[in-house]
Amino acid sequence: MTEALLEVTDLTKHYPVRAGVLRRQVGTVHAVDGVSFALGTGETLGLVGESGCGKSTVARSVLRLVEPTSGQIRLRGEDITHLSKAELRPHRRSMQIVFQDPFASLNPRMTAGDIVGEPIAVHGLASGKALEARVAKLFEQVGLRPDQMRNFPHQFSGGQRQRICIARALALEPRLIVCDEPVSALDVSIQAQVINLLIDLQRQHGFSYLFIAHDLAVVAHISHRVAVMYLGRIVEIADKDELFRNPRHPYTQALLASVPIANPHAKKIAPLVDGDVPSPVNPPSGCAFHTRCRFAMERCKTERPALVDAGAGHQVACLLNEGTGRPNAIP
Amino acid sequence: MTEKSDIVLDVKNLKTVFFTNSGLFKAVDDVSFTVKRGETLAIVGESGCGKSVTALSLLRLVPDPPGRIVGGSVTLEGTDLLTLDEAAMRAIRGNRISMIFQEPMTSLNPVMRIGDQIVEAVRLHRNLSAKEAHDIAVEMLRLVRIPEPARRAGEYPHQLSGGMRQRAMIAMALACRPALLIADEPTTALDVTIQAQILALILDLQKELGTGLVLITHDLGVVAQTAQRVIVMYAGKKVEEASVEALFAAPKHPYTRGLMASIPAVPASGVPAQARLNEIPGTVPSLVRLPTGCAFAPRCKLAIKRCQEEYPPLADWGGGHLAACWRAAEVAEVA
Amino acid sequence: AGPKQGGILRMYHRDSPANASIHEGATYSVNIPFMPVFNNLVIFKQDVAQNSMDSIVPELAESWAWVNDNKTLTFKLRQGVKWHDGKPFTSADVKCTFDMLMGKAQQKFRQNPRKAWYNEVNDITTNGDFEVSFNLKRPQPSLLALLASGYTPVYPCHVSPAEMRTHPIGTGPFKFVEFKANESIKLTRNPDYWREGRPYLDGIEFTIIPNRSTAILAFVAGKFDMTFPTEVTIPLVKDVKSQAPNAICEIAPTNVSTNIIVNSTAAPFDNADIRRAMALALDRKAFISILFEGQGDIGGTMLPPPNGLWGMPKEMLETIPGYGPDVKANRDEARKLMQKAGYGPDKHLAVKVSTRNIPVYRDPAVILIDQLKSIYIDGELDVVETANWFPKIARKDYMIGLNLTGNAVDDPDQSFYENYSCGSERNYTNYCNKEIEKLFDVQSQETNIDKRKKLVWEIDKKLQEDVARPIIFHSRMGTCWQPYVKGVTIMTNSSYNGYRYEDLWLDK
Amino acid sequence: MFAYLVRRLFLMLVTLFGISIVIFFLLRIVPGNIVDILFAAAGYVDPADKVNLEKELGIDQPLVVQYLHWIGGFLRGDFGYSYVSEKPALQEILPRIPITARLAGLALLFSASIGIPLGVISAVKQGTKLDYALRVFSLSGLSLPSFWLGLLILTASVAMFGQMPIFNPNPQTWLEAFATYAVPAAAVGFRSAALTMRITRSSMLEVLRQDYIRTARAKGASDAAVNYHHALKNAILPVITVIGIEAAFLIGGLIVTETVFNIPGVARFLVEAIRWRDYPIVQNLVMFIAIVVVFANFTVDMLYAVFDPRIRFTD
Amino acid sequence: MATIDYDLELKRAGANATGGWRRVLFLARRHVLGAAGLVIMTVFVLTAIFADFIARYDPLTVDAAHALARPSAAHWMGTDSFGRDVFSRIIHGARISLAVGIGSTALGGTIGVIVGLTSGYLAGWFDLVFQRVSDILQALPLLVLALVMTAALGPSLPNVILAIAIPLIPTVARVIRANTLALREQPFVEAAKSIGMSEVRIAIRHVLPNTLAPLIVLATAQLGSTILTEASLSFLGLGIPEPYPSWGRMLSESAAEYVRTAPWLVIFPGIAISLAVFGTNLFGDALRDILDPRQRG
Ligand SMILES: Nc1ncnc2c1ncn2[C@@H]1O[C@H](COP(=O)(O)OP(=O)(O)OP(=O)(O)O)[C@@H](O)[C@H]1O
Ligand SMILES: Nc1ncnc2c1ncn2[C@@H]1O[C@H](COP(=O)(O)OP(=O)(O)OP(=O)(O)O)[C@@H](O)[C@H]1O
Ligand SMILES: [Mg+2]
Ligand SMILES: [Mg+2]
Repeated sequence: MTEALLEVTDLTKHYPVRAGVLRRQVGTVHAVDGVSFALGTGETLGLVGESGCGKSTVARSVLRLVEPTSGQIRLRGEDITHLSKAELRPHRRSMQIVFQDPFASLNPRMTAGDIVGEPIAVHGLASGKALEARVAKLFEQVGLRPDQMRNFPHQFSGGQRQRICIARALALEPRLIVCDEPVSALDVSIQAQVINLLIDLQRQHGFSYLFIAHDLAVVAHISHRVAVMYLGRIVEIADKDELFRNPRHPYTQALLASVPIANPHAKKIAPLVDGDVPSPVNPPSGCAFHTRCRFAMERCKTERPALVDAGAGHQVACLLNEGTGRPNAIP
Repeated sequence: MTEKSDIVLDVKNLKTVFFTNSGLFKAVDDVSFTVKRGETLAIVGESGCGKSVTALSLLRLVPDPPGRIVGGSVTLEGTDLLTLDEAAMRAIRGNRISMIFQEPMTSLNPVMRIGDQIVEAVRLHRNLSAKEAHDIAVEMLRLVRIPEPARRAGEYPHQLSGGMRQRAMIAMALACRPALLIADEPTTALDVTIQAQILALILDLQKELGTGLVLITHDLGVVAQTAQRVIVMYAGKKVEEASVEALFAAPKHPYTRGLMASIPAVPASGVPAQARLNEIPGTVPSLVRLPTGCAFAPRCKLAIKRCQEEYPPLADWGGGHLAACWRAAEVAEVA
Repeated sequence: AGPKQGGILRMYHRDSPANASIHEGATYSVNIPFMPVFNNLVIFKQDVAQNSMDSIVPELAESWAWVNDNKTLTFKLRQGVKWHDGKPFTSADVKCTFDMLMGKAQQKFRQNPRKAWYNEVNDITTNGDFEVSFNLKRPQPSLLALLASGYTPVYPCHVSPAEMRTHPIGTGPFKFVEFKANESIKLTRNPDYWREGRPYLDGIEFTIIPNRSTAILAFVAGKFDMTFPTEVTIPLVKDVKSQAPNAICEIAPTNVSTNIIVNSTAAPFDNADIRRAMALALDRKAFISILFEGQGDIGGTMLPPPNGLWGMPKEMLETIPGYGPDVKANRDEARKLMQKAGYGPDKHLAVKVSTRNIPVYRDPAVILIDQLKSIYIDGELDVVETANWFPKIARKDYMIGLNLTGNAVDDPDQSFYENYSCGSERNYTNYCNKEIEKLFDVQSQETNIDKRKKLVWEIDKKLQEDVARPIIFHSRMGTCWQPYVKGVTIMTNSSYNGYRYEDLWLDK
Repeated sequence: MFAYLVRRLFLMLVTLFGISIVIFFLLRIVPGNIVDILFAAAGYVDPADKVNLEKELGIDQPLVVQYLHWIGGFLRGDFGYSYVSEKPALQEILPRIPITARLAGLALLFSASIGIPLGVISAVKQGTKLDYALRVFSLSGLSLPSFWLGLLILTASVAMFGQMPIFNPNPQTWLEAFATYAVPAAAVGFRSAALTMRITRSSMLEVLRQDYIRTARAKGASDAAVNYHHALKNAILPVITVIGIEAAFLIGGLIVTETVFNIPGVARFLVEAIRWRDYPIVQNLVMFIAIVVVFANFTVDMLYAVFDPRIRFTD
Repeated sequence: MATIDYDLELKRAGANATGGWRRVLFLARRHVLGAAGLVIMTVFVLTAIFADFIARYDPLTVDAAHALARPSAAHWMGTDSFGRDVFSRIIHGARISLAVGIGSTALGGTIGVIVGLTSGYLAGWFDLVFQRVSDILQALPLLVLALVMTAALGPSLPNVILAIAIPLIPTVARVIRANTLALREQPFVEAAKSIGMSEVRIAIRHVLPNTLAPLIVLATAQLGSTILTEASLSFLGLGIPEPYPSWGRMLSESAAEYVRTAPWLVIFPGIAISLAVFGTNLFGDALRDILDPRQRG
């Protein structure tokens, strides 16, 4: 593994739930609860998990778009957790984000060219003709025609909008790009175009990606390593091959088993877990997954499993079989 | 060939257009298909190819203006819906034909209790007392496996989790035991465990009620796991129709072929990291300025001169496998 | 048919008076509703249209006599008269009232606008309960006229001025019932009125309607028996007649003059030439034709004949600069004066014309400004809120102002002393001419009416020539009532004195 | 919920306190005081009398002292005496409040009962002749100066019936009472009905495009059920907001109406009191009005929760 | 199935009107009322600008000889009681009334936008203070405020504009604030942050333009209502003073005396006011429809 570009240690983000005359805090949304991981240069870390488990919060905390409650974020060894907005500004050049919702993250009243050119202008890297040329090049890079620079976001298709977002993220040539579900709303052919683009860019420039997605197949394609989150915590993290071949956490296993296979002769859909995701305001005691886990034991209700090494660079947080998470038999 | 009585829905040459300021928009162009009792028909295709509009056309809910159904027939259990007056159509909507919308999150009225929304659907079509209708609503909620259905019936949509809201939507759609259920991307934006739960639920209920199901989705995995037959749409036209096995075994249209190839491999099968996916080059043409010939021709590796000049007819390539391609026979070999 | 007893007279009121105390006010907004509550010692005969010495009749006094070389005026008082609260009326009440007016009593009026009327009164003495004498410093025959004004009721001794403001007690034909600010004033018949068989009405109700259009509409719709007296403008009289052809409308002079107050202490009007030029520039006919459709009077300080008793004859009037009929010639002369003062077609004089923000003030000011244009004066209207008007005038913070002066009694003593004597509080311009002041006294003591008239004309002419406070015109206003209202007399040379209403009756 | 109420109450007090300061000092900025005006009415100024009178009324004291005196009295329920009528301020203010309240209430009722249904119709029939006609009608409501509309009504009624609905303080019959208030209320209400209609229309247009409306149609619900049951309930919030704001601004509109129809309500009274610089009346009256407005706002917020279950006052 | 006239439908949708004048013409035809409003507004603005050239008489010149003349060839709209030409006064009145309308809307709007934007964007104590202040302004009846202000400052054009503008501030600011609060949470604002933009720049470049649509609608509605407010103030004697001919005063003063005897004194200013208010509102409505993205064909 290469030198770590990004190190996140014990990241926690609690959103207060306020009420009362003095707007006292009466509860807490445990959106992210002690998440740690590292990301090397030229590496892609996939992040998967249920809707609402805190993936986007992690993504935005990394860029300091939300202020973490506690924990530490180091970019190229430098602690950026407590930098002021002004101090942070130069670092913005080296990290960028592709937002979950491409349409909403584009100002509907700006042209695509302006949107992509804006970061360059803000950092004073180019202006006038030079700026235009740079934007045109970016457009070509992401597979858009430069003549589309004059169009407004609503004139683009979903996949094209996603590419505008990517072009904007690339404009500053950042070392780190956080991709928050960049393909979830696309059909497979467009999805393929976007994934390929990301892969190509990484190969060319050595970018690092934190790649968030629902679709495990997509994650499998793009990532080097994969982390699985459940209710604000990483429950399993491993090299991609290791994880898919050898999932340890029951939630990971359920995820993998639930992926519908594009083969009518393969096994039919059968949900492995039942029930809803618990609320992050009142997370269940002990292991948060115990309410839906097929293997839940008495211990799981009280004891919170830590993320422990289970060999082969494989870390898992499960009490099953002395913390290896490996069930005795997969039914 | 199946018995005629088995056919719940028979759509013939459906044409829906949008009159927009950039021109005539043939969102659904001459689409025909049938759905049998208890059968699941999947519709797949590129984003914006007209899947949702097809579904809305069946219910005659295309926003007018700018949209308009301009041709064809939609025969549900022997009646042509397109010729009914509005009152008769209302009697059918929600009763014989129901829909789960693409965005279940925003499709529930935020200021009405869940139970009341189901009760409304029931009482519109069945002459029941409020009490009886309420009992049915609670029963439906139980059926879609919402815990404590009686209490939940008294809650508002925002008090339910996303998954529960979707189930409530399904309960509402099925409350009158429709002959036909249309589900428009019911599971996008859900993670796979929840998706599996919801799909299993719909299929169970379908089996129980013998409902015909039209399932619209991007996820070919879902198609493979749930549908009996599939139609593939491209730029407002049906370009291929086949049984799910036939389609996945040997797609006859290059677009379908491209789609299949774009599917990322199932994770467990151990793809190497950073494997490039296959993609279909080019972009979907604007539905306003469609080329004269085959709409897919500009992106098609197999395209010949004829493709640019003449739209290929939907031909049967054996065993009810329809495809609209001049070179359908060669697709399998070339790719 | 003779007068009928009964009925309530319904009238609208143009605004809400500050309080109910006639002595503390200076507007007929107070006189009209509250005069019926009181009696005077003497009063102008209510059914004679023109007030004059000859029309003065006794009221609370049974008779009067000038004695002591015309320096004492003695009244014999009516006996058996009761205040509305049942207390008997005596000479003490008269003494109290006038002592207070002269500022000599323990109790004080909050405001005492007509204190100057009694400048020549030394003191008041009583002789028993029913005789009272006014002892003067010098003869002043017109004191009697002042005492006959609606502004001079007798107040009870036993009621404080403060109470008189909120709940007036009088001896008059009507008793005060209630006064709801901005809403209504109600009076009811005084059953114990000393004058047998009066009043005819059971009561009077004033509804306060400040919005003139609404009020007139209500009158037309028959909601009221009578409009507020002298409040209907000439165009509105036409309007009323067209909508209610049966209504009776009378247009009469109000003895209110519209005049220009000139600040002669500061530039540019310290220059007599410019003052004269301004006087010459006035086209009085145009004012009257615009504002009164021709129905107004041109005159000096005193209301012109025939309605006025003291106004200059026409021939004399026309010799005063600016009064001549040839407006063009006047203005040519005015322009010459202006050029002499250094102004001309290329150098206009910018002037602020201050006035109150009320149409009767503002409208003539607009015309004035337009007329001044003809003599190189660019006037700019400066409208001043009521609250600031007098302080501003007192500060001399104006160039010229457009002002209205109401004369309660058509008598030179009242007009001259009040408006032109040095040091008078209502002499807003602080015009002070010792010579003329002497003439004021001379005419005041003159008992021969004809001689006095001549003197008065001379004074009036001088005042106009000095451009102290050039009079533009004397206004006329209309009063309308329904045909069944009988016994209404609109006075033609004062709008402050004719509201006892004891002779009014309704023929319904 | 309880905590929310306490918090709201606290903020309401802050607002009222602010208003008391604003109105107090605003009045003092206006040049001239009651004494000047009394002298104007008397046609002269006597400086000595003026000083006496100012002392008598206590307006010669430092402003802060005057303020504390007033607000202290206000809190104890002592509202002082009117400078003009010299009667207790409360006695002057209190009888006028129900008149204006009735007028305002009727006007709002008129506005809502005409504006909302017409707005719904106009939205549903968007782009049709009916929509155009309704919008032109509603705009005519917005474009007529209210005094002009009032005068028109009065003139027309005199011309046509030889009668006019002038305020009757002691209406004998129920009908008379209704006529006394209904006509002026309609004159004010027309304008705000127009506004209500436009807001309803625009809000309905938003809602009618929502997915859940399509859902309702898909259930087979009738047009009326869709428009009124599903759409209006969702579209009503901005309408309530506007009606709430209108309620506050109504006092202003009523000044003109009370003047034209000669209704002795608080609005015209307030204007007169300002004109007279009758501080005790103006200050206390503005405070009463402010309390009403603040409570109206509060009611609107509470209505939000009634109409929209998503709003729960836990903050 | 009813036959469909494709060409007609497309024409209705504006298919062949994609750019430039054709698009404008198409929009004008689709929003007939709005176009009418725009035309009215334009006519009034031009009238105000070129009043000196259009008016046939000096609006202030008194002419005793021709007072209360009926409309005629010499005086198109007759003369008033001072003999002033009503047509010329209305033409010049456009200047005053539009100055009041546009001036107070612009003033109130600008301050409102700045305050609303700052308040919504900064939140915190500024927002808290602003909210209380706007509560206070809202609880003080608008006309009372205007009344006190004109009484305090004296009735003059700038003062009337100021008096009408002040109550406008909280209204505008509230709308902008509410919009800003919603926009602040929009991903595109976060996107702007992520590229290292300063807060002020984000507020101006990203938030402000997106509040423009409601602002325009609000502003056009207010523009009309300020003209009416001025008329009401005039009615209460607190509007623009003589001799400047504001429509409101022309109407309110003549309304009392001349409705019957010289109706032209009432009709023409009344029509001018109504048309102006009508025009701005119609235009505002149409703008709302055009700017609503979901309304686009
Ligand atoms: N600003 C906020 N205030 C309060 N709670 C928040 C806020 N933002 C997010 N949350 C909560 O934090 C939790 C995590 O949210 P997050 O957006 O990170 O989820 P996610 O994993 O990205 O979900 P999805 O897959 O739906 O995008 C959720 O329960 C969410 O409701
Ligand atoms: N209200 C409308 N006005 C104009 N065009 C519309 C409207 N609704 C849909 N369309 C157009 O009709 C075409 C078909 O849309 P439809 O919603 O059926 O696509 P879809 O196949 O469901 O796509 P997706 O997978 O993204 O949901 C699209 O190109 C769309 O732009
Ligand atoms: Mg997310
Ligand atoms: Mg769709």
